[in-house]
Amino acid sequence: MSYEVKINNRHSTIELLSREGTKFNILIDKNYYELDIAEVEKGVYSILHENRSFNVELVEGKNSKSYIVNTLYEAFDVEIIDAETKYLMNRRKDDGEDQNVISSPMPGKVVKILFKEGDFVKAGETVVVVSAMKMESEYKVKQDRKIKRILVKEGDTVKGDQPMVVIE
Amino acid sequence: MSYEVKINNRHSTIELLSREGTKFNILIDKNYYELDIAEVEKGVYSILHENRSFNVELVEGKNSKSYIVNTLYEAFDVEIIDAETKYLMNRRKDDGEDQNVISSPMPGKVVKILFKEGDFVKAGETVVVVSAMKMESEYKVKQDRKIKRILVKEGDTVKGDQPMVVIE
Amino acid sequence: MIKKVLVANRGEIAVRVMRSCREMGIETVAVYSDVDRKSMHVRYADDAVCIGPAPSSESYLRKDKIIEAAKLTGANAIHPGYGFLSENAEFARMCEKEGIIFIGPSPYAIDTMGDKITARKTMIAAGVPVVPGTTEPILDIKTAIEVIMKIGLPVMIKASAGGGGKGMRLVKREEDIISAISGARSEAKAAFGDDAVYIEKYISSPHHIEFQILGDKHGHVVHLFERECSVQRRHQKVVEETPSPIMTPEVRMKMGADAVAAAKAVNYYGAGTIEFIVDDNLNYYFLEMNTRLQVEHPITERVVGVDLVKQQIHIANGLPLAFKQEDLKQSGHAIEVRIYAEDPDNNFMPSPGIIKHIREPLGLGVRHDGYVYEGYEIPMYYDPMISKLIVWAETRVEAIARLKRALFAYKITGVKTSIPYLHRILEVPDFINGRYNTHFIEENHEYLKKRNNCTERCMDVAAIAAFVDYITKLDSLQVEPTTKELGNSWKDFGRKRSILRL
Amino acid sequence: MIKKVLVANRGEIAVRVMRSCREMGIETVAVYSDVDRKSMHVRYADDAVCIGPAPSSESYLRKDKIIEAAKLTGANAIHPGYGFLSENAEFARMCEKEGIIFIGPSPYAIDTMGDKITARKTMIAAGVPVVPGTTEPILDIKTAIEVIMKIGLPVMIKASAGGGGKGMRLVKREEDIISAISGARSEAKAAFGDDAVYIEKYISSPHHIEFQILGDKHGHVVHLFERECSVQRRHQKVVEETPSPIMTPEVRMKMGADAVAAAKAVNYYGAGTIEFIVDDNLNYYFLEMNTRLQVEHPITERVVGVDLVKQQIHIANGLPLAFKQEDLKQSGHAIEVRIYAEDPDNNFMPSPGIIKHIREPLGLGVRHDGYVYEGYEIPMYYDPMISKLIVWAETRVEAIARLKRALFAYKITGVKTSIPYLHRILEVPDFINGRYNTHFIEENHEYLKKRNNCTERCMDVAAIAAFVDYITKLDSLQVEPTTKELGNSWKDFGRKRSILRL
Repeated sequence: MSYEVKINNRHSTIELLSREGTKFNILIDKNYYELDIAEVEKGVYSILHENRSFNVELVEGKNSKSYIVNTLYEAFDVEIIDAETKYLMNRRKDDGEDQNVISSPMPGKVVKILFKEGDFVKAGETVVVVSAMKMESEYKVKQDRKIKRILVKEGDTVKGDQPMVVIE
Repeated sequence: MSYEVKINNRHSTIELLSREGTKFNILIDKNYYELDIAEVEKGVYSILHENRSFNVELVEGKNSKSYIVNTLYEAFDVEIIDAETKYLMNRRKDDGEDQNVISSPMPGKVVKILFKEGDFVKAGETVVVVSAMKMESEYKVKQDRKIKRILVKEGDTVKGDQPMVVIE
Repeated sequence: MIKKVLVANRGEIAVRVMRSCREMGIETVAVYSDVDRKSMHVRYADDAVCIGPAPSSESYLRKDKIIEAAKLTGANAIHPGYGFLSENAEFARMCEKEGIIFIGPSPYAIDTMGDKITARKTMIAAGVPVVPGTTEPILDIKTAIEVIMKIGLPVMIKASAGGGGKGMRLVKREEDIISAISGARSEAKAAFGDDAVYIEKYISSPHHIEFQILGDKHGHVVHLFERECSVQRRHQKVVEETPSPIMTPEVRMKMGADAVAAAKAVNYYGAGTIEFIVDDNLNYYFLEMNTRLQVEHPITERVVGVDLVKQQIHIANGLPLAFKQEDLKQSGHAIEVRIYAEDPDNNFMPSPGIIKHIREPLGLGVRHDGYVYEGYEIPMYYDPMISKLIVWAETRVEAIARLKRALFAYKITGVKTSIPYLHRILEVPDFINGRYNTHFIEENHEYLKKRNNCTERCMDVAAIAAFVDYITKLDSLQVEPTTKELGNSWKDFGRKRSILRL
Repeated sequence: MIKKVLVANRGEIAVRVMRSCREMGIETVAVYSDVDRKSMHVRYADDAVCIGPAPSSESYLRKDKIIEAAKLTGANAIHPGYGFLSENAEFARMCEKEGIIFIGPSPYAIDTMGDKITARKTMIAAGVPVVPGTTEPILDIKTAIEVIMKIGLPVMIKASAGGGGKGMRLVKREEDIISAISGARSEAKAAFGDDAVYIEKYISSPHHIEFQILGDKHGHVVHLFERECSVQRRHQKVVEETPSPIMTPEVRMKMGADAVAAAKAVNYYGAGTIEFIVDDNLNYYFLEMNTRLQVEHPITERVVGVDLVKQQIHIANGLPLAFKQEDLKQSGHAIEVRIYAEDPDNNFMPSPGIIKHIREPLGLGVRHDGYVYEGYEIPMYYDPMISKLIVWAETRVEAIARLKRALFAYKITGVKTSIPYLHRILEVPDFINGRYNTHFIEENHEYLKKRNNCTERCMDVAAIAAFVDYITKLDSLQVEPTTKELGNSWKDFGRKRSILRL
């Protein structure tokens, strides 16, 4: 059985041809690999290919099908695309709403909200200021926009990726 | 509800009086403790008592009720004794068979078995030789005994605590 | 005599101070905020006292609660670490009044050096060269503009009470003056509760070189040579090394003598640092004095062979310095890099979170001062520094190679870190050649950009690892026991489940 | 020039060698046995080749397979580490024949020094003092008895091919002679495939002091001062330090010169160690030469400031030594302890198993050379050494305090370790005073016994921790989702489960 896998922006087809203990034969697109794959620590894999030793660390992403994969000095977003994922991806495309949400990419504290619902903001103006780890980050709009909804208030603690402001 | 706990050879009664987050009130025998207990790493606890900081590491023993507990430079065997354990302990007493088994306390390889089933061995004679980590250990009998059953053969790999020889 | 030390700090520096205390047979007390209950300094200390909620202003900056904790635990000394209350003269005075030894300089020295303008005046009086600029704090914008026009652009605006790059603005163009001053003042107000600023001539292509000094309570002061700290991003040091690649023995001797003179001018005792700004011709000017231990103190410890925290404690105990200037020498080369929980490829956005996995670098010539562990959550309330990696080797070339080797073996997942960025710094020709000043990072922007070194095979391997992990999880689910078994053998079941890591 | 090094070893020494290679920009190849697939050296290396099943005789001792692996991966040099093939002249010769650089001495030097009796003769010829004893291998018991009666009891019986305490017996009483000789011979046969033994006068209360030497291929030899290795248990070193607490500058200079003379007598190149036996009056005798890197080499690296593995590689490349004897000096004090997977309170029974949790000591003056990690299973087939902890400080007193501090922070669960025992050694007055010889451990038996330092509170806390862990597990089980949920939300379920650690 073959799976679709997304590595950053590259889409590949990956297939497990055979497996015996730690020995795997895998086809990824047109490349055939004979590998020795061992999970050495929780989420840490040692992979030998043609005697070359690779070390790969996996951190689970948003769900059990998405990973951040760290190689020596690079990190990749890898997503295993099965039927469920495909369905969700299609639905998201139709919706498109999430483009209009200002979210904090990291946990922090809302220091300042400079507008209120219904306000018009000019391109480049700061809407929200969030503080985390002694640094203040300003979240601006790129184009002229209208504030539709404000989901947080000053002093709130926000989680990573939590929507703060909905804009039109 | 109170439990019986065995610490090395000490039997104590332990009772959780109350708990709120990491704050525990516990009675052990006649000593009353107000503690702040946090599991900081897997099996590693940080315990504060009257502002004193204790670090305790737990390793699970034979089953989920028995632990090896490491304090700064000491290790204790701790066993939580519930109904099931009491039953097993009583049964073992009646049986008494396990006194007559030679087991290897660590994993290793059986190098030599010096007797066969039915043989009589003199006090202090070596019955089995097991090798692990470049060292050979000899397992002897303390009194004159008869070999009842031999459960392994030379060359076998044994696990920790695996019975090797049953004696009478 | 100091018997028990309360460390009024957190993170790596709290643990580092406690290590030296332990070697001296001195007990330690940790103080912690609510979110720091599981922090390493709480685990490492003999005693631990909670002093309040997460925000520093309600815990690590609460002088009263810290002194209360010292009394409660019988600590007869307080070590402030760096940051927080380390340069707070009032706190030092409160300790004194309560009969607690403050392991640091006198309140007078903190006050004098802490106010940048008073410090300038004192240095001028002591004959130590200073950068041209104001000697009075500027409290309004009008005066500021007049002064700037007199000194001539470019100038640097700095918070009088400041440090660490907070409340600092470079002004190159006339039209930026007003916004820069108000920005610096509001930042200074927020950070230090004082919006006074001062103005200095801006020296282009400057080097930041500082001298470690130690003074005892008997009037002896020595310096422990220089640290080169010019690799800075937004006025925050990123890489420090000693000796400085641009230093000459003659200038070192002169600067060292001036550093000692600067310290003596305020009857300094304890460990301190004299920061100099140095131009390409090795002309140098007093910049400021840090009246505390520096983040980068370990490179000096390694090259000079002195434990600075132990010296601080000896000095606080009133002991005379055990060495004279001529006893001290530099041996080999040391470099420190600071590992931050931040995303270097996304505008250095802080990256708090849970450490999923950590493997620390080890071996010859490597020192690692950290405090995080697997499962530890880096809180969003404090500085995002995870650890400091310090290497030593006989030569600078070997030290750089060793640092690369250590970074190669240093693995953290769960939070993004500056490790890949630090590795890129070590490969910039200007760094390798030791030809860099404080503009290094902006001038080498292209070199420091993320490059994709991963071959097709490397990407394939990354994808395969994720794929294998995923199908292994799926497989494990299929051998899951039925409901009936669940009731009886929950133990085995739990074992299997805990392997899944779903 | 060496471009790629195959390390014919495992464990900490394989990783340690690879670290220096990485700093030099040299690629590395690991070889591993079936049970070592997950071992750190396989993960650390650029390439890795499986060379056979677990028993050393079928993998790490298979010269043919190792050379085959070197050819397969294009390695043009082999570093043997210590143990295994490191003192095997035939292997060195095979490498030579295959055009692979053997990073070690010449086969001639290995042969000459490897046979204890030839080594004795060579030393006598070179004017290096030796212990009175036989100069011919003893092949039968009758001759052995005659020789022993001539030398006079007590004597030491040693395997000609031996090392590391294997095949060694002390004989004090006449009636023990026969059993001791046959014991030594059968152990020698098993360990080295050669049952020849030799006999030496036994020196009571001896110190074991060794000198590190480095020689290049151009006839230059220097020594890097001494290592004191008298803390031994059953002839296995437990603690090593440098400088030796009993050494004087005069004797050091004389012994150093003799060590250099010993190496020159066999045209030695590479890193090597001359072991001396030293009595209380500092009379010293050549004991043997180890023609390889020693386990305890890091203390020399720290105090002299030289990376010995890099020097080995430079020498193998044919480079002349970069320093002369007068360039080298000792600075400060270093101590190494070896951490074994063994149970010190149960007759030092080896304790193989899975590392459940590890926290390594860090900070100023601490070097930790290890290879294990969380989840790693220490195999039962090889030496039970987990790691080496090396500390440095300005003085011996401070070094001991630092080592205690490091041992305090070093936590391993899952296997029993020698850490508590090592800590007890550091508290023995004879050790603290530096007054010890190779009888230290047996003479201080009482001091080294396990003591229960745990108060009632400490025991209560231990019991409470287990109790709380147990009831927390019980609680988690009660909030377990029902069967219906299991089918749909296996992911959440797995998450909850993985926290249980049942």
